Amino acid sequence: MPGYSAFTLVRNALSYHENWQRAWRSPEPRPEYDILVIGGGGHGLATAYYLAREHGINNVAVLEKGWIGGGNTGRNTTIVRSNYLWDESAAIYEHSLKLWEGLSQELNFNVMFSQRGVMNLAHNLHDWRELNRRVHAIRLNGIDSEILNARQVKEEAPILNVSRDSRYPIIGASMQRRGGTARHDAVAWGYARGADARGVDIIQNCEVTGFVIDNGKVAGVETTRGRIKAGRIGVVVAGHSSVLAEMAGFRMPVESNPLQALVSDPIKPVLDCVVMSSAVHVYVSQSDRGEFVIGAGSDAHVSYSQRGSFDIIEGIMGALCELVPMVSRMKLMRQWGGIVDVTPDRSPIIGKTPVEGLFINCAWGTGGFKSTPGSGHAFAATLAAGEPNDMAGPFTLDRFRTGFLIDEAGAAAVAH
Amino acid sequence: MFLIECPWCGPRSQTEFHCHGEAHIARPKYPDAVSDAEWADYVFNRSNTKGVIYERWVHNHGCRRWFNVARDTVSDRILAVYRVGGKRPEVTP
Amino acid sequence: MSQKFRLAEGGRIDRTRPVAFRFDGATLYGYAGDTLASALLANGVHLVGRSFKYHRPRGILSAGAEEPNALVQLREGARTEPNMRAPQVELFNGLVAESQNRWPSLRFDVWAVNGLFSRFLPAGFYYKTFMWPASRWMTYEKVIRNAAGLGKGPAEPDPDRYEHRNVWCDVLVAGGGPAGLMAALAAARSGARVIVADEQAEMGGSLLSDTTEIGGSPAADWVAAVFDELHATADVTVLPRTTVAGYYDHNYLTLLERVTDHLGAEPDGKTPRQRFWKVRAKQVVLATGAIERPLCFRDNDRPGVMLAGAVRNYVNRYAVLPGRRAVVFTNNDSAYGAAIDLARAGAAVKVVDLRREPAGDLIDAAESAGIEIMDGCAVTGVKGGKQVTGVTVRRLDEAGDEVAGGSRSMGCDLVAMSGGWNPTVHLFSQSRGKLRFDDGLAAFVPDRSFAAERSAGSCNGAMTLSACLKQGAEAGRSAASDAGFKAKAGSAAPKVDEPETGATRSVWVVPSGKPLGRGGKHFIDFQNDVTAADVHLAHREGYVSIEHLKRYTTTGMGTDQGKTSNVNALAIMAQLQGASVPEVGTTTFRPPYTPVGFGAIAGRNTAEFMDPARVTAMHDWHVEHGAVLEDVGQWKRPWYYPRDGELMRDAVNREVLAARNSVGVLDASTLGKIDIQGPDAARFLNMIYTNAWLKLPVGSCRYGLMLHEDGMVFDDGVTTRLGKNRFLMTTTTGGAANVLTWLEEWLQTEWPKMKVFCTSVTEQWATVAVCGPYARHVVGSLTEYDKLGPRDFEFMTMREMDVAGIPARVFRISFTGELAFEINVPRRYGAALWEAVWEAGQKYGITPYGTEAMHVLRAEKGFIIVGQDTDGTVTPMDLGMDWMVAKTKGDFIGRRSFAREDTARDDRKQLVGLFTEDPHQVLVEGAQLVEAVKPAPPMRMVGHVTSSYYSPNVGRSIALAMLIRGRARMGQTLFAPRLDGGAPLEVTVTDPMFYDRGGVRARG
Amino acid sequence: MVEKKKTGKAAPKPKKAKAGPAAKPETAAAAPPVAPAAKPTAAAPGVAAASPLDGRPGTGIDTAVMVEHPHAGKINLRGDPADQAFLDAVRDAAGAAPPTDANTVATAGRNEILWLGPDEWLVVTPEGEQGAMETALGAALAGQHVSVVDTTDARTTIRMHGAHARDVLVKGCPLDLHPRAFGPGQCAQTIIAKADVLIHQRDDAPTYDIYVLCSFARYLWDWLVDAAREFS
Ligand SMILES: Cc1cc2nc3c(=O)[nH]c(=O)nc-3n(C[C@H](O)[C@H](O)[C@H](O)COP(=O)(O)OP(=O)(O)OC[C@H]3O[C@@H](n4cnc5c(N)ncnc54)[C@H](O)[C@@H]3O)c2cc1C
Ligand SMILES: NC(=O)c1ccc[n+]([C@@H]2O[C@H](COP(=O)([O-])OP(=O)(O)OC[C@H]3O[C@@H](n4cnc5c(N)ncnc54)[C@H](O)[C@@H]3O)[C@@H](O)[C@H]2O)c1
Ligand SMILES: Cc1cc2nc3c(=O)[nH]c(=O)nc-3n(C[C@H](O)[C@H](O)[C@H](O)COP(=O)(O)O)c2cc1C
Ligand SMILES: [Zn+2]
Repeated sequence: MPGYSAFTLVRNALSYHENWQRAWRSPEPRPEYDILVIGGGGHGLATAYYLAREHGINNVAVLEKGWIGGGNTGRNTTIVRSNYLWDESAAIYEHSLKLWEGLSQELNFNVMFSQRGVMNLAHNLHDWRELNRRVHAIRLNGIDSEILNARQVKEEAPILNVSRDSRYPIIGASMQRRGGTARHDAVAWGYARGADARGVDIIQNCEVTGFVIDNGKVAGVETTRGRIKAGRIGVVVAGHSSVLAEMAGFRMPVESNPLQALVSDPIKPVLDCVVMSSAVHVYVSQSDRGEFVIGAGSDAHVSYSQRGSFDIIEGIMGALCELVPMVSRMKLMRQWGGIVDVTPDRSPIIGKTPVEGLFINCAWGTGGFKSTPGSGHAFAATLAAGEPNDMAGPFTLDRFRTGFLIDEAGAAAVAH
Repeated sequence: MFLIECPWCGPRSQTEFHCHGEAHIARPKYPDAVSDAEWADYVFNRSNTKGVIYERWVHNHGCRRWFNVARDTVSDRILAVYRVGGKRPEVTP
Repeated sequence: MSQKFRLAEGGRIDRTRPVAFRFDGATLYGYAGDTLASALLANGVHLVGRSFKYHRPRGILSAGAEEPNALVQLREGARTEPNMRAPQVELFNGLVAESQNRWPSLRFDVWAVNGLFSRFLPAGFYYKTFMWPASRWMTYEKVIRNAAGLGKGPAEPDPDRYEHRNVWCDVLVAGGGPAGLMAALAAARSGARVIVADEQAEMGGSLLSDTTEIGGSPAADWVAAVFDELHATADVTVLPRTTVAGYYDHNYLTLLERVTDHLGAEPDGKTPRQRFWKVRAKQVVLATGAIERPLCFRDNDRPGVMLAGAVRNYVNRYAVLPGRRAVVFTNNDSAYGAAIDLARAGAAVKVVDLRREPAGDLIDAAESAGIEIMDGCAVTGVKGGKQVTGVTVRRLDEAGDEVAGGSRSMGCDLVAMSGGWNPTVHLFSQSRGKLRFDDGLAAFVPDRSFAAERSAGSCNGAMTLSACLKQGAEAGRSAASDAGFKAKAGSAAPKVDEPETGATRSVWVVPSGKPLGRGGKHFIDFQNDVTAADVHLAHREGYVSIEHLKRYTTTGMGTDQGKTSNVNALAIMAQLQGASVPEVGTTTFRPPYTPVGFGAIAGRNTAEFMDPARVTAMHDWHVEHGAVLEDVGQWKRPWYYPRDGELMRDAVNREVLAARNSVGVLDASTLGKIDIQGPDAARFLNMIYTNAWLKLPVGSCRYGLMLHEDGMVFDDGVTTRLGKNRFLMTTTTGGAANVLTWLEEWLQTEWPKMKVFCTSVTEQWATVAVCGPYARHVVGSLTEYDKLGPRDFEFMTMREMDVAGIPARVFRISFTGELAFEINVPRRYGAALWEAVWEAGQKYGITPYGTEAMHVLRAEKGFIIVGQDTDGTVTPMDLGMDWMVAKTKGDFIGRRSFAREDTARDDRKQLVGLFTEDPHQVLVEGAQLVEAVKPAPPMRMVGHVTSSYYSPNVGRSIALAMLIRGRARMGQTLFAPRLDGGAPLEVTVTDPMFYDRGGVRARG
Repeated sequence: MVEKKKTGKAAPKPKKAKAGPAAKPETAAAAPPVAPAAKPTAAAPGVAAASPLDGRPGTGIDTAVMVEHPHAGKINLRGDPADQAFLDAVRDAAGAAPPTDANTVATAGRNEILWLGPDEWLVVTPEGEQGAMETALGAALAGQHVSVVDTTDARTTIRMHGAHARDVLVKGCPLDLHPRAFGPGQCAQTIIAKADVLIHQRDDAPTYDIYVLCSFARYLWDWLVDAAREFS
């Protein structure tokens, strides 16, 4: 794979960029692979990449029904952080954050991971207590996190309104400085390029329409491009997890809800960190291009339409104008929706399914962009060994039977 | 922004309603008699259909009645609205 | 007032009203009726902005919403707005505009070096570089960020008002051109409720810049007549300056009306600046017209290169001559209109037509106007930097891929181009309509509708006026009829005479004789500086999906959302792939059509209207008496009542002591209260609560815990039996609404046969809780003291009696563990009762206490607060409340979940008390507990502090915690590490009840 | 924040409470529980009754006049409209049967019965008569499965009338209030801005009665006054 660098950029410029190679091939699917990964989002591509890179398994195909990165990976607000409450969550998200920190170099693809800091606002005593609980736990898990008072919040983000008589006054915040944002598309493309270079076939426009199951054991898939055989298959299809589960004959504790985001028109930089307020369900950052990237809360109904209700957007705007008064004259340039797969405890499911050889990695819900590297890493290990690794272990599907939930919902209303 | 026909009040804006998820999930009559897996199926598992879904909505800013809706989760078209206890209507998306 | 390029006559401007404005500091003049763009052109200003990436000089491309280039910073100070499209800014006196994205000035922009290095900055260059050393990325990023962005955000809060309006209608017509007006007219005549909205200042659409006649008189007369009739028709709303911004599910559309933006004067403080309409339409007619496509030729971005239709607009509507020597470059007939109008206005005009031997009425007309036509030719290059100074023209080969023959240079100051027309299908696509590629038009047109909607006019592919009028009339009629109205006769489209027009020749990239990317740029997306070479690069690198192309090159991702660029980009990609355009497909059209202000979407639901602040009947008293308020959900509750100069801690200690030693009074009105009645009420409570309710005597109260089906506690409260079949349930303040919903859910969906009715009475009652050793004295002095004796009025019972002359329900219940009476009176008497208690309590030193003191008092007793001491992971057993869980009554909600592995295990977190080693040290709520302190994290956590206070009654700090195997750890020492770097605090595990363990005081 | 108040876990084992005087088991399920024969609702003379909006400034314009009517009696009534006995009993007590057409109001003299839901109504009486009405309904409905609850104090009523009244309301109300869709004699539970309301259109002026929970009343009032500013 020809490397990317300032040097190769200049060299290619001299030949008018006519000699760049494809970032990934577009192969015809082979009849059989050792491992199939269904879903070409960030998680699926990362899984394939680590299978090849860490486990030397490269007879792998990623099957994507549309274009890679076109699911939630391509429509999220790109917040990356690891300040999770429960030990199990902290472990996998922090593992992921560590991978993020070297990802551009690892992939030789600049994913623009920008550690600009993530701030979670507290507006009342309840928020404050919860925030303290989190920060204490996070710190004891060896992860960076600090508490800011209102004055410090203002210093970090001068455009915020910290007036005491705001309807939702900002009384303080937690801040994870190692958190930040990354360029979502680049993550998919970078993993795709890396996996492809290690022999993985990335097959787009290839929708899985059914499973071939022999005696309770998976043997392959039916796709819009024909049958493909494999004895070990990982399903990484986010919002479509229930659809695939149904094809394989089992049910899941998952609902697919609309989650919306929007961007403003671009302006010169005024906001240097990520600001989140779970009380009003708003999170905002300013991208490198200058737009405000703003996320909202999810709808309560199931939908696969990649749209949500306008009143959610309308609702957050009042709050946003109150928290960040200068945005009132900024403009909504584009809005869109994704399909987030949510479990009752707001934690993901990674591991075995009732069908032997069939594994699943899903339910990252409203907050799985940040976990892309960690999830791929853990799932690759799980697929390679046929058993969940330590990181994935607690996130079994079976926990809903036993009750061993990892209840992030219990402590927070939103988790992005 | 859906326009939902409350079976009692007539068509109202989605803002007046709240969705409470899948309909027709019966609580096991004898919870002690079911296995952990069956109990989990009742408490947690949802069909989450891509296609026609039968779901419960409540007109919480209106008459406070719960009712069922058949909706295509791909087109978001509402195909039928019917009262609680009513039979699941046959609909085509 | 120079306006050198203003024509002597014509146009729809008001020459009697000159208007002064400033652009980049220079004062210029235009007329009322101008847009900023037309006024700039009238003054000969073509250089208006700088592009996003290369900072290329840019001018005015269009005359409408599609404008990618001429974006300005409008107004100053708190009212400044970035990225305003000059062609859509109406001119007003005193308007101030600045160019953007340049430093130090528009003409001399240092960042233009990016242009010099543009060769090193192709699409996606940043993915390939800035990676080493890793630590430098944040520095690189800063530079990138500063170079990007366009205008500047305002630094001050927005001083203007924004209103909303909800309306329902039978027919909404988007667009007020010939098709839209005709549709509105037809629908209006049927008696339907009609709204017609157009984003422009005047209705008429393209007719405002057209020279054709309708029914034998000027088109403008027809527009005026229709406008008058619509205005005079009942229930018809005509909305100029109103953009249909979003088309959402179930025919919900949002409209942005610019009410005062064009006035310039500061709004009067009551009139909204903008009004956001939220429309529910039974039927929609889309008549949004068409947007002209640029041609993709070398350096087609120079100021002075404009869309031909826009040129026509400036000439006819604004009486502005955008150039004196014009080259019209086209692949279709429509640009001949511009050529003819330019010539008529006095410009020297030449036409370069990509087609060989074009023929037809318009070509004949152009020729007879003396216009030279170079057929089969192309503009292959543009000269000039800050404005066009000339072009080179060459013949093309048969296929249009290569130049053939020598080049001819021509001086000019204007290039008017037309690459054909794209129907404005944005709203149609937003409504989920399916598109079809029309080969004749080389454009996407509406195919199958999804919503109750139809398209008419040029947005539907009709490119002649007569077809637009006809489609409009038909669409209006059928929309009204589908909405249940009968069409009236006489709504047929008027007659027009039109020239016959010929076909279009698509040449997606106009060759220049050199390979793409060398010696000049073929722009596709002007705003984001995407060139044809970038599309080639994306293709080469495998970003072939149209969605990848968009994201890799950023085509169509600017403020114009690719209105002029998307079709060109995908057509080029199609060619590269050897595929047809429809095979490549389009990207997704998303709302809004043009950007909509956040303030307008928020409306007035910000500041104090962002969320209702709920207050009790006694609220004013609290405020008058200096209470500091706490937000509890939407409620404003007194947190504590500091006396002059008192610190919070002192105030709370004083309040806590008073409640135990004399008497305190609390406003407890916010608790949820639900009246539950019916023959099955007790049976129902038995299912809802963990404990048994059948045998509770009438008049008695009982504490209850509610679980979700997963077995976890989600609310609690005291419920009183008012009668055999009637109960009064109290809930937590925050849980009130959820609990009622929960009860109704079970009643209506699971047990519809149960005869139970629930009615919220939270707000019916004001609740005054009097607590402390003198509580009986105080309440007794307001009612019959004798009736309050411990025997006459037992703990955990309720009585109806008059208190202070007010009929009341008095409960002998206590959240503080102290002797207490909770007096409930109809809300209107709440304030009077409070005052009466206050008066009566004076001699006992009655002290109002707030939520903080209440928390301390209840924590002294180890009473939990759901949501503070519990989250969604706590069972009654975890709380040590096994006694609350009935073993024999049978099923209740959540019970089955206790039998699961996780809930049955013995190492769950349990509620305990904690003492710090130093009795004055108060733990932080949320602090985590460890068994052993390590020099550095990670450390295994075994629990966390849920509540923590200084308790003046216990004489030390106390805390509640959830701790793994907590009850087995009594007396154990644990540590609470601190965030501030101080030494971890040593704590001892204790019973979670710190005061009056026998519960004597409450019963007393 | 989930903030709560509770009592009574004092005893480790719930001991049987001894029945106090008022704890006598009820004999007839029908009798309005606890309530004596004629329910006293008014306080002794001299006790001040306050309304949530006392002294709040109005719109100051006559095209959208707002007046508070806080104390009209409001009885929440539940019952089965398919049961003729229920309809008859209510007619006996209140002068009119509860309307069975959704979103309509039945008027009988000075009483009004507003449809809230398929089995729920609000019986509105003149100020001070709610006690008598509660008692009368209770008596008439004895033996039926119904619920009669005095909620007079839970909500206040903002009466708004004038040529711009509708324009003010549609700023925050998602309902179709156009005269073709909503007219005199109709009522609806819906939303204005962020408050739940019950709207009753009284006449063509138009005049609206807007019922709102008292704790939201100031918010809603201020919001409406602010909304009316445009028409001043
Ligand atoms: C609006 C929004 C904001 C968000 N904000 C954040 C945030 O700030 N931070 C954060 O960490 N997370 C955020 N998330 C969540 C995050 O985007 C997701 O958790 C994450 O991207 C999931 O990645 P994935 O690879 O699992 O899924 P996806 O990217 O959705 O990939 C799944 C892929 O599977 C494919 N597929 C589906 N069915 C089939 C089939 N039958 N055959 C073949 N392929 C199939 C899909 O086409 C898709 O490409 C947000 C999500 C949304 C929608
Ligand atoms: N010769 C050609 O090839 C050619 C090409 C295009 C158009 N035309 C002529 O132009 C006319 C087209 O008539 P028409 O009525 O279809 O279109 P139109 O362009 O006259 O009117 C459309 C109107 O809709 C408005 N609009 C667009 N989107 C909007 C939105 N989202 N919200 C509010 N307003 C919006 C526009 O500002 C415009 O005023 C005909 O006379 C036709 O002959 C000719
Ligand atoms: C972080 C982020 C930033 C975005 N920035 C822009 C932008 O600047 N301009 C734009 O048009 N769209 C932007 N988008 C939105 C995409 O255009 C697109 O709407 C999104 O990827 C969803 O895809 P879809 O709309 O094609 O369904 C952005 C999306 C994300 C996730
Ligand atoms: Zn209803």
